[in-house]
Amino acid sequence: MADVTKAEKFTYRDAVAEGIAREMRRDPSVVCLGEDIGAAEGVFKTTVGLFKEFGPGRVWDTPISEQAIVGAAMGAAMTGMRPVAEIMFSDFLACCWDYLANEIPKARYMTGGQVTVPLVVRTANGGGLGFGAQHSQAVENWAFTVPGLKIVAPSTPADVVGLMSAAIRSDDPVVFFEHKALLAGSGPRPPEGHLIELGQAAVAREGTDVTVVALASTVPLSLKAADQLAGEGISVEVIDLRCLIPLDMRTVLRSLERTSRLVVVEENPYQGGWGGTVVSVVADEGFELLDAPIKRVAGANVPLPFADSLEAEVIPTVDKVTEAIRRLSAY
Amino acid sequence: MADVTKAEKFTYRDAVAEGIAREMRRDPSVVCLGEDIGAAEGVFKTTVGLFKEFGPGRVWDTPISEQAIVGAAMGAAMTGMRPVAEIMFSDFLACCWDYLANEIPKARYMTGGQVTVPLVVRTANGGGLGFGAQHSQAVENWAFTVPGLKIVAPSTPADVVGLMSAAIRSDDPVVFFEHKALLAGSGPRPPEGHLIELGQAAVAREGTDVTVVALASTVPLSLKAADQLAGEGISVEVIDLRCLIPLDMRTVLRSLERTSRLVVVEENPYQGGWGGTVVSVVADEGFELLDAPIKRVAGANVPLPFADSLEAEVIPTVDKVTEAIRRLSAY
Amino acid sequence: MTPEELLDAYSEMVLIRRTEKAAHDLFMSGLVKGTTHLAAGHEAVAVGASSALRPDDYVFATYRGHHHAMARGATPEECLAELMSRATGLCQAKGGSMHLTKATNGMLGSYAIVGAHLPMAAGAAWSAKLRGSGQVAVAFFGDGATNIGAFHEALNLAAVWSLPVMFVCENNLYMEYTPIEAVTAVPNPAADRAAGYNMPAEIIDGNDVVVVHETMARAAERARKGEGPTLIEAQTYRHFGHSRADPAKYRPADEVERWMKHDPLDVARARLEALGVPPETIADRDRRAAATVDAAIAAAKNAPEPEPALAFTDVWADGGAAWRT
Amino acid sequence: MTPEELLDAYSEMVLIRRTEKAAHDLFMSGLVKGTTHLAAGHEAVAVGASSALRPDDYVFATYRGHHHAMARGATPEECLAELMSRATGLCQAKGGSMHLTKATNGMLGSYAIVGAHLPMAAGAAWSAKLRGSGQVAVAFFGDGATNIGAFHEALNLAAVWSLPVMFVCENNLYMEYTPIEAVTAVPNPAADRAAGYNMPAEIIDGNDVVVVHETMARAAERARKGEGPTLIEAQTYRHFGHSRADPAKYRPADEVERWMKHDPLDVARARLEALGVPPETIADRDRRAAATVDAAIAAAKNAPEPEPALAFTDVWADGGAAWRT
Ligand SMILES: Cc1ncc(C[n+]2csc(CCOP(=O)(O)OP(=O)(O)O)c2C)c(N)n1
Ligand SMILES: Cc1ncc(C[n+]2csc(CCOP(=O)(O)OP(=O)(O)O)c2C)c(N)n1
Ligand SMILES: [Mg+2]
Ligand SMILES: [Mg+2]
Repeated sequence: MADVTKAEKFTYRDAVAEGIAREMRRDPSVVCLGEDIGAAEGVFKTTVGLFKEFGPGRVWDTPISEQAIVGAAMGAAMTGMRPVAEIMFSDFLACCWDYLANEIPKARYMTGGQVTVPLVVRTANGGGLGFGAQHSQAVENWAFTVPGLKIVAPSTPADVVGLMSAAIRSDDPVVFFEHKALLAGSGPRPPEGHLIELGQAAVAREGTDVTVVALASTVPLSLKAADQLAGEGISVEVIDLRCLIPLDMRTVLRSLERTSRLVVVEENPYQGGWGGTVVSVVADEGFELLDAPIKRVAGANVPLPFADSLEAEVIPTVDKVTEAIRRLSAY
Repeated sequence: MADVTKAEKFTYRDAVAEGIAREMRRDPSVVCLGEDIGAAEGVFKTTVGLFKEFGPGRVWDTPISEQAIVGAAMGAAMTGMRPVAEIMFSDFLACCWDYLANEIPKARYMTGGQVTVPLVVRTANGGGLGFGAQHSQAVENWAFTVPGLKIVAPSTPADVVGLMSAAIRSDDPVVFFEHKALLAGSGPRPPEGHLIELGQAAVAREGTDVTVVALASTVPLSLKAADQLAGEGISVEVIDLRCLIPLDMRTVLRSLERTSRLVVVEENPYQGGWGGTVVSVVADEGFELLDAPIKRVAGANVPLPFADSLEAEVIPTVDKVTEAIRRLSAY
Repeated sequence: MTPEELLDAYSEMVLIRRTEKAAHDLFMSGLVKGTTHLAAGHEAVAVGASSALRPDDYVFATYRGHHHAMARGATPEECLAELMSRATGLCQAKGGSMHLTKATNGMLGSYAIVGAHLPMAAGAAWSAKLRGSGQVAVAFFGDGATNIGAFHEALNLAAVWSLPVMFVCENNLYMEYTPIEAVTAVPNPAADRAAGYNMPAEIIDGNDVVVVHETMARAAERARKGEGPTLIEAQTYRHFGHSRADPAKYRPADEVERWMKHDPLDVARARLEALGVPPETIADRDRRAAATVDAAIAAAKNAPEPEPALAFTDVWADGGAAWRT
Repeated sequence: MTPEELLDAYSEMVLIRRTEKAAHDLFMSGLVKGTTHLAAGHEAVAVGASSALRPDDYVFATYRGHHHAMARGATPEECLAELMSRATGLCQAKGGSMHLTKATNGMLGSYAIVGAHLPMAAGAAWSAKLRGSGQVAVAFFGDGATNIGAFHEALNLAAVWSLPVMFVCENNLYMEYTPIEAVTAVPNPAADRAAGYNMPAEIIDGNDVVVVHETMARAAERARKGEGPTLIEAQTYRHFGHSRADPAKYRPADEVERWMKHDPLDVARARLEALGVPPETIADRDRRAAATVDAAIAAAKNAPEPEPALAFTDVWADGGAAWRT
C-alpha cells in the first residue's frame, strides 16, 4: 500500500500539466505557447510531458515577448483555436496588461457580440518563496479590476485539473493563477473527465462560529488556523472561492446566515484587494446577518521584501488569521 | 463686472497647465514629456502655453512609446529631475503597466531606500464623452492595487492646481488622474503658491443624515444628488477624497460618527473598485457607527459601451446616487 | 487588375469617400457623438489590399478603420448607424467609430490602442497555419505605431514562426499632430525596421489602388506558400485632420496641396480612363455611390436607438453579464 | 589599458568570480534563499565597461547583476550579506540577489523584469543631457531582452533624442533554457536591430576585458560629445545554469567546452603575461581576492538578520509606509 501511495503522489504542479493534457487529448484546437514551455517543460515544471506527447505543432516556445504571446493567443482564439498561454510569473502580466485589460475582455462586448475569445492565460502567482518584489506578487486583484475576464485560482491538485478543464472549455477568456507556494503540495488525482464549473466555491471545512473566505494559498493557511482554533472551541467554516469571477457570493452569504462573522483572507495587498469587494457585497446585502465587524487579513500595503523573515511580516500567516478569528469570535 | 468674470473663467483644463507651469517656474528640474504635448499643446489642451513659455528643452514631444515615456521619466527621476509624464488616456497606462506596477513603486523599497523616484504620471481618466471601451475607463483602481504609488484625482480647478503642486513637489511617485468630463468645467483661480497636502479629503458639503464618499467626476454628481435630496429633507454630507493614496479614512470615519450611513460613489467598476477598500475599513473599524447597510454606486461590471444612452446605464448618475441615498435614509 | 476589377475598386473607394464625408458632416451637426478618425485619402490602401485577399482572410484595423470595414463588405448604412449610436449599427452602438468590426467577413475589428492589434494578426495567422487553412491575416496600422513595443514583438514572432501575415503601414506622415519624422530614428518608420526581423519590405504608393493590390497579391501568395510575413509601407495622406474637428493646421500648405493633387480617386480615375473606360460609366458609379450613401444616411437616421438592456449583453459568451453566482 | 589598469581589472574579475562561487555554494547549502542568477563567465563585460566609465556615470543591470554591482564598487560582503538576507546587505535584505543596487556609486539597480531598465537608462541619459552634466548611462541586458517591446521603445527614443546612453547586450546564447536563435529573426539579436534605430553597433568579444573597455571608452566619448547612443553586443557565456541549481543540460557539451576554454580570466591573464606582468603578481591578486571573499563570507554569516520593522520602511520618501491619514 505504501508503494501505491508513493506511485500515486500527484502534485499541484503535476496537476497543471495533467489538466492541460486532458484537454489537448480531447480537443485538437487546444494549443500551448509560452517561454521555455516546450522541450524545457516550463520553468516551474508545469508543462512536463506536453511537448513529448503533443510535439512542437501544439506546444510552442516563444521569445520573451509577453505582448506577442498574449496578443497572438487572442488572435488565434478569435479564429478557431483554444490557446493556453503561459506568462511565467504573474508579475509579468504587467508587460502585456493592455491585452488583459483593454483587448481580450472587451472584444466581444465592443463588437456587439461578433467575436469570441476562448483562451486561457496561465501564470505562476504569489509569494512565500523569497523571490523578492518583482517575482512574488499575488496579482489576482489586478485581473479583478477588469470586467470581462474570468478568474480562477485553485488551492488543490484536484481543483487544478477540474478547473483547468473548465477554463479551457470556456468560451470566455480565463486568467488561471497557479500558486507558486502550492506547486509542491500533493493530493488525490481526480478521475478522467473531472470538471468543476467556474464560479462554484467549495466549503473546505464546515463550521458554525466564524466564516473565513479564502483563495489559493490562503486556503491551506485558513484550514490550519481552523484546526488550531478547534482546540480552543472556536468552530470555523472555511470557504475556498476557487474563482473570483464568477464570484460565488451565494455560498458566502449562506454561510454567514449561520456564523454571522466574516474574515476574508487574501494574499494580494489590502488596498485594492479583492476582499474589499467581497466585504462590500456583505456590508450591503448581508448587513443584517452580521454580529461583528468584518475583518480582512491581507497582504500589507508594501512591495514584497526579499528576506523570508520580512516577507512573513507582510503576507498572511496562520497566526494573523487565528488572531483575526479570535478577535471576531470574542466580539 | 460681467467682463471681469468672463476674463477670469478658469477651467479645469487651464488649471492643469497652470499647475504645471507654476512648478516649472519654481523649479528648473521639472520637465514634461508625452505625446503631442509640445507645439500641439496636448490633445486635451492641458499643456497649453508650456512649450511657448519653457521651450523644447523642458517640454518634450515623444514617440508613441508609453513604456519609453514612463520608463525614461523614472530614470530621469532617479537622477535629479522631476519629470511630469503625460499618458494621453488613462486606458493606455496598460501599455506601460510594468512601470507603474513593478518598477516605479518598488524601486525605493527594494533597494533598501537607496533611490528616490519623484515623478508625476498625468493622464486623462474616465467616461461620459462617448469614447467607447478603450478610451473611457476610470482606472484609478488599477493604480490603487499597487502599494508605493500616490494617487490624486481632483474634482475642481483649484484642487487641480493645489494638488498638482503637491504632486510635483512630492518625492514619491504620483499618478495624477485628470477627469475628461470635468475638463471644460470652471471655477476660481487659486492664488499663487496654492498647495494642497496629499491625503486630505475635503468636505464638499456638510450634512447630517448620510455620508457620501466621492472622487473626481462623482463629486459634482453627488453634490447634485445632495441638492435634490435637500428638497426632500435628507441632509447629505459629501466628502471629496481628492486622493486615494494617502487615503483619508479619518475624515470618512469622523463623518460617519454623525451620519451612521455611508454611500460610496465611484466611477470605476464595482468589482475591484476602490470603494471596496473604503467599505472594508468602515466595516471593520467603523462597524459600531453604522445604522444601515453600506451602499456602493459604482461602474457596472461591463466594458464601456459607445452610445451615450448605453454609457449612462453603466456609469454612476445623479439618479443612481439619489436612489441609493434615499434607500439608506429610509432604512 | 482587370478593368472590371479596377472599376469595382474605384466604386468602392468612392463609396468609402462619400460615407466618410457623411460621417464628417454628421459629426459636425452633432448626430455623431464621441469621436471619428476619418480615412479619406487612405481609400486605396484598404480597397487595394482587400481586393487581393480571399473572403476568408483576416483583417485587423485601427480606430481609423472605416475604409477597412467597408472594403471588407460593411455597408455605409451599418457604419453610419454605428457612428450615430443606432441599434442597427455594426456593433449595436456598443463599439462606435473606433471599433468597426465585420467578423462574418473576416474583418476582425478596429482597435484603438496603437499597435495592439499587430500581435493579434500574427495570432490569427498562426491559427491559419495550425489549421492548414491557407488563410492569411493582415494588420493595418499607422506610422506612429512603428515606435510602440507591440510592433517589435509582433514582427519578430511572425518572422520566427514564419506566419502568413502582412503588416501594412499606412504612413500618412503624422501621428495625431506631430510629424512622424520628429520622433522616429529612421526615415521610413516601418520599412527601415524590417531588416531587424529578416522580413521583406516594400515601400509603395498607397494612393494607387493598383499598386497596393499587386503588392498585396504578391505578399499574400508568398504567405500562402509558407514563405512568411511581409511588411508593406504604403505612403498616403489624410484629407481631414486627425480626429473630430481637428483642422490640421500643423501641416504645411504646400504639403497638403501636393497630396491633395495625388488623390487616390483621381489616380484610379486616370487609370480607368487610360484603360478606355468611358467617363459616363465612371460617373454612373459616382452617382450610384452618392445614392447609396444618401439612402444610408436616411436609414441610419430613422433607425431605433439601442435598448437600454443592450448595455448588459455580450460580456460573456452566454450573452450575459453576470459576474457572480 | 595600462598594465596597472589591466591588473586591477583582472583582480576585480577574480573577486567577482570568487564571490559568485561563494554565492553558488551558499545557495546549495541553503544559506542563500530564493534564487540567484550567477554571472560567472560574464565578468569581462562588467569590469571592462565600468573601467571605461566615470564614477558619476549611471549603470542599470538585470537580475543577473552581481558582476555589475561589484564592478561599480559593491563589496563581496555587501553582496553576500544581501543574498544571505542579512541586515548589512546592500539593500537591507529587501532586494535580494536580483536587485543589487549601489546608488552612491551610480549603480542604480538590478531589474528583474526583462528589458524594463532600458527606458530607465535612456531616462537617466536624458537627465544628464538636461543637466549638462556630461554623464553617460549604460543598460546591460541579455540577448533575450532584445525581443521585448521596451527594447524597441528605448532604442528609438535614445536615438531620436540623441541621448548619451550605451545599450550593452550580454549575448550568452541562451535565455533561460531556450537558445536565443530559436526565437529571434536575426542572427545577432541586438546588433542586427541597430540599423532600425540608425544607431551604431559593434559586436565584440565580451570575454576580453580590454576589448570591452576600449569599445565602451569610444562609445562613452561619442556620447559625451553629444553624438548619441551606441549599441554593443558582447558575446559571452555563462559558466553556471540560468539560475539556482539549473545544470544547463540543454547546452551541447562541445559548445560548453569551447567557451570554458575562452574564460575571461584566462584571457586577461594571458594578456597580463604578454605584457610582462610576473606570474607571482597575478597569483598574489588571486590570493588577495580569495582572502577577501573568505572574510566576506564569514562577516556575512555573522551579520544580524533584519529587524522585522524593516518590512515597513522605505515605501515612501519619508521613510515610512503609511497609506492612510
Ligand atoms: C498606445 C496608444 N498611445 C496613444 C494613443 C493616442 N493616439 C491615438 S491615434 C494616435 C496617432 C497614431 O498615429 P499613426 O499610428 O500614424 O496613425 P494615424 O492616426 O496617422 O492613422 C495617437 C497617439 C493610442 N490610441 N494608443
Ligand atoms: C518580462 C519578463 N519575461 C520573462 C521573464 C523570466 N525570465 C527571467 S530571465 C529570462 C531569460 C533572459 O534571457 P537573457 O535576456 O538572454 O538574459 P540572461 O539570463 O541570459 O542573462 C527570462 C525569460 C522575466 N524576468 N521578465
Ligand atoms: Mg499616421
Ligand atoms: Mg542570455
